[in-house]
Amino acid sequence: MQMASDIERHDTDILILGTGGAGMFAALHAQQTAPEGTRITIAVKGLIGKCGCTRMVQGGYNVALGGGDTVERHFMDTINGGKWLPNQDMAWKLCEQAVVRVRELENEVGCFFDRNPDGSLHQKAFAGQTADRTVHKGDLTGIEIISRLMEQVLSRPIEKLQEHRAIGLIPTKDGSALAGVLFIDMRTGKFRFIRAKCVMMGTGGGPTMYKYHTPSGDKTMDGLAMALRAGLPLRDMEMVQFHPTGLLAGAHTKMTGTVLEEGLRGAGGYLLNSSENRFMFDYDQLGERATRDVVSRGIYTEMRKNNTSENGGVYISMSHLGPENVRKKFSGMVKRCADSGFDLAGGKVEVVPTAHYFMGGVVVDPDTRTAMEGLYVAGEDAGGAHGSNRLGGNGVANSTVYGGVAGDIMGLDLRKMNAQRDPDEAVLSAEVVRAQHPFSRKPAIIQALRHTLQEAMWEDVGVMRTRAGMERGIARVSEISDELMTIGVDPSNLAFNLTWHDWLNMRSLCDISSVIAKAGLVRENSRGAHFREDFPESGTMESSFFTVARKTRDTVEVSREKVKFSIIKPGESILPEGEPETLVEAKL
Amino acid sequence: MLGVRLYMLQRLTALIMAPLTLGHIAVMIYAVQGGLSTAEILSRTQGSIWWLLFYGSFVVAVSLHAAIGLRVIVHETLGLKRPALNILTLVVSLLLLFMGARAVLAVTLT
Amino acid sequence: MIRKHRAHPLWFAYALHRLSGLALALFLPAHFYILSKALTQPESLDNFLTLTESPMVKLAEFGLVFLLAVHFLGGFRLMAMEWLPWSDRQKTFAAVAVAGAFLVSGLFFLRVV
Amino acid sequence: MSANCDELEVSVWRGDRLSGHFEVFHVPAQDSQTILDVVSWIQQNLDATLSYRYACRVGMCGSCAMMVNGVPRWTCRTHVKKVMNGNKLEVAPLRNLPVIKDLATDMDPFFDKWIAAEGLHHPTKTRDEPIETINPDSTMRAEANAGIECINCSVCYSACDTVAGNVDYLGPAALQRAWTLFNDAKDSGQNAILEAVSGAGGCHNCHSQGSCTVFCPNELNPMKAIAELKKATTKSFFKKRV
Ligand SMILES: Cc1cc2nc3c(=O)[nH]c(=O)nc-3n(C[C@H](O)[C@H](O)[C@H](O)COP(=O)(O)OP(=O)(O)OC[C@H]3O[C@@H](n4cnc5c(N)ncnc54)[C@H](O)[C@@H]3O)c2cc1C
Ligand code: HEM
Ligand code: SF4
Ligand code: F3S
Ligand code: FES
Repeated sequence: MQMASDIERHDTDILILGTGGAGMFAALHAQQTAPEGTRITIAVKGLIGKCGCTRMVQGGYNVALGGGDTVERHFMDTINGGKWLPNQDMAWKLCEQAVVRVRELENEVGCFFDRNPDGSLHQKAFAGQTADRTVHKGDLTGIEIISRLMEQVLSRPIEKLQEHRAIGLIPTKDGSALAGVLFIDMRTGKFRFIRAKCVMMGTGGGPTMYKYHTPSGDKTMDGLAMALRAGLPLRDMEMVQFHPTGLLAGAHTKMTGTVLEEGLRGAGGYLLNSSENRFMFDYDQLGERATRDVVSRGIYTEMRKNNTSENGGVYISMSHLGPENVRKKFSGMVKRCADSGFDLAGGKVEVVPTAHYFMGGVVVDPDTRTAMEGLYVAGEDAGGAHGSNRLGGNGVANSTVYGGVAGDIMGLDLRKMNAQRDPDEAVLSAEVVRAQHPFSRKPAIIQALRHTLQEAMWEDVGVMRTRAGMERGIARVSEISDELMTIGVDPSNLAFNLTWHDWLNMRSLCDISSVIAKAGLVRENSRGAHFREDFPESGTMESSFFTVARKTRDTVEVSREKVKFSIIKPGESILPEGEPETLVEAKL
Repeated sequence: MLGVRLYMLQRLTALIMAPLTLGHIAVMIYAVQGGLSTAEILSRTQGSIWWLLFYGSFVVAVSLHAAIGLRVIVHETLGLKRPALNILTLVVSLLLLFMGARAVLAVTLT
Repeated sequence: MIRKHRAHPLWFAYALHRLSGLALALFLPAHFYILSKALTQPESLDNFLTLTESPMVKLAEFGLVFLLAVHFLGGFRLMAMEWLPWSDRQKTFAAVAVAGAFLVSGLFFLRVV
Repeated sequence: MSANCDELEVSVWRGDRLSGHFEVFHVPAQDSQTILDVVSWIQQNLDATLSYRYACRVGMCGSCAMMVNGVPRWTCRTHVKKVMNGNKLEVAPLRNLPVIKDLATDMDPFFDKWIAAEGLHHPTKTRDEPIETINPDSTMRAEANAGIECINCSVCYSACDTVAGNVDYLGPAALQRAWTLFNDAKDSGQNAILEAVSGAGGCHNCHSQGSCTVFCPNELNPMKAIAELKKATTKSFFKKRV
């Protein structure tokens, strides 16, 4: 076994974790603003640009680019969508800077987004938006954004550490600042500690502790688990967004949970239960076209009534729109389903709500600074911008905007920092021991336990919640967590040992799962993605609070903090008087 | 191991050879039909500046074309690299040029 | 070796072009050598040419013409692909080139026999 | 779960940069099952040390490609039934890339060549300027769009025998990217691109084997892009000389 003393060590000036929209933009901006000669390192769990969810963005990127739409309108939609929980300064900066960021993406990074016939950017409206705002590249927007960012990063003198998994944020001895980050070089299995003056964490959250989930396989809440252990406050941790139509193909296939695009419902697709009924009108007058959370709950209720399809979900059916038509309009989706053995155009495909996005995250200020000197957090890892619900199209805008902000701020803050800080060696050793824990236990099958966790979270802390359910969930997670500590990993060959990483993934997921449930208990009302059957009302907007979870010693405490209405109060609008409520028809 | 220059040279020599090969084949068909003998061939070609130019340019073109072709094949299948590859290309093309020139002179000079 | 990733028409066309080019390149020095004999020993060239009456040699000639034809047509196919406006019918062109080579060399063979 | 109890016989390549061998595993067959599912099942249930790579599981990230029954494929979107040979499967790391371990390859050479082909945007504008108006139906844009959905999965790269033989050859994906950028009205790198694709490893090394186009899972056509680059370089070759 490796000892803390044979950790490979090296130094850099700016260290970035993750290569999603947040990580890549941080690297590029840091390179632009930091003094000449600054060493920049980007470390990532997978390959640069080939992991994370930014690449998986389908629908697009929200940005107000005129034509009646304004930053103010985008901001109001974001606040309304988040049910008044967002940090308003963050939401404002998101909307305002998205305008700059999208120009940067087009002009400097080289993305090409779809155009109108007149050559201007094409924009469409996602659910919950009052203007045609979403810029996109077909329905594969993320590939365009991340591939272009990847090229820019790869071509620059930035140190690249691929397949390096961050496992611990290591503070200085007095705990006042961050000294560096501990990694496992996954290809060799060796530990590596990197000191840096500034570290940006953009590991992208990822609610993959649910039975059905959309994010990429590398995302397992590592960042938030590290932040939790480091004692940082986490906000809105109960807020898990479910996408209503994840593919359902059985527990044995990774295809299960992957997103069938929103536009299918928008175009008039039917959701059918086992008796071929369009059940959504039982729950909302908009039927299948209701918002994500409403449709998710509708499907979930139907599933609880056992009106389910073969694998326990419901069906989406498009054939009444004409199979040829569907094949043309949704060619990507039809092909993807066909590859998996399903006929989307002519038949029925089983779907189920699937955990999609995590609104909760580290408490940061609008400059991405955290409570710990030297640590910056951006993207899905940071909480606050979305409140209780993220609008479709605000996710990638958030990660690219704030990644860039982090890069700029680090480039500036760096000038005030003289040297790398020394780590608390005790914490460093403890993190190594933590990661090596399974080596001293008897190997067993980890995946089975992951399924148990996913089952528990889905049933008890999922789409619809109750006190009793969440308490049961906490107990179940705690049992699973204890069991994990008895499961071993054979340490004889640690090079590219995915099973060891499965174990570590489970460790992060268990830790954050219990925080989600605990935060859920504290929110005794229903807002956005968080729905309490025992508290179905939203409470008054004026009394809005957000939850903050913090680990002290061995317990996690969750408190409530009042939302500061720093820009706008509930019931008011910053849109000029007489502005229409909405510029577009309500559609998906 | 093929930059734009060698590529162009290979294509251009191919274009030069194309009509020459056709011409050669035509002559052959004609010759074969008449029944072939050294004397017959030589009587047609010897002393003709046109045949000298005809076969001469073919030899120049083919020695470049084939040498480049072999260069590529040798690089891709045997892994030979520069500078050995350059030397090989040169040697092959000179060899073909020499042998070809001898042959052309043999059939066209008196 | 025909491995699975090679089992498609354009790869075969590539292989044929390469093999024919290689064969022609190897044949050429021999051809030059024999012709150059005309200068020094006209009789031996004559001897060689009488040999061409034998059926084996006829067959070899057919082979040679085929190689030349298939390389020739294949070469034009490639240059057309590279320099003329793109067409999606590359497989067809490759097939036509090979068929054309058979036609030409077959005709040559029949006329000669 | 509706499983039929048949079993797949899966030969999996085990080894590292230097050596390796095939090892046989038996995996229960399922109704909906991809090659990636089979590989993970082996790692999760039979051999904890099996290494492979994936991320998105929906054909967007291009990190899961492997040789399946001798052919390069994205494994997350390859249904077992589509490629099964009797009840046998053979899974090996992508060809033409160094193996890190088992089924995971080092993709750095692929990306180094991507950049070497000038496969990155060469800006003409800054974030302070408005976004360029571009007619989506113009011929140049259509040409650029044709290859833009490349997920850099390296399937074409490992299908190509020229790549196998010629270490310097930039390969189909990088060259296709160069062609895409060459047609991008916003890109100022035309000359740099022509230069980059005209060198010893450039587009002129392609023998139009066409395997790239046959196997690209996204139905892109790198062979065409390369032919177009040959055309463009030929044009500029003569322009420079007259
Ligand atoms: C299928 C799907 C579709 C989506 N569609 C849209 C859409 O249309 N519009 C929209 O706005 N949003 C969409 N989203 C949400 C959007 O993708 C995310 O909000 C955003 O991309 C998050 O960016 P990020 O940079 O924070 O994280 P990511 O892009 O997820 O990147 C996280 C990075 O961190 C790395 N990482 C993780 N753990 C570690 C570790 N321990 N050590 C080192 N590195 C680590 C990961 O490998 C990855 O590189 C979608 C999400 C999914 C899953
Ligand atoms: C008779 C004499 C010829 C010989 C000995 C010859 C030889 C060769 C050889 C060895 C190659 C390399 C093959 C490869 O790279 O795979 C080649 C390639 C080529 N030849 Fe020829 N050739 C001859 C005539 C021709 C003719 C007449 C043409 C044109 C009509 C032609 C067109 C080409 C082309 C275009 C290539 C490039 C192929 C590629 O890059 O893949 N050749 N030739
Ligand atoms: S061109 Fe096709 S096969 Fe090649 S890397 Fe791109 S997507 Fe993959
Ligand atoms: S397979 Fe290779 S040889 Fe050319 S056409 Fe494609 S790059
Ligand atoms: S896992 Fe992303 S393409 Fe297969």
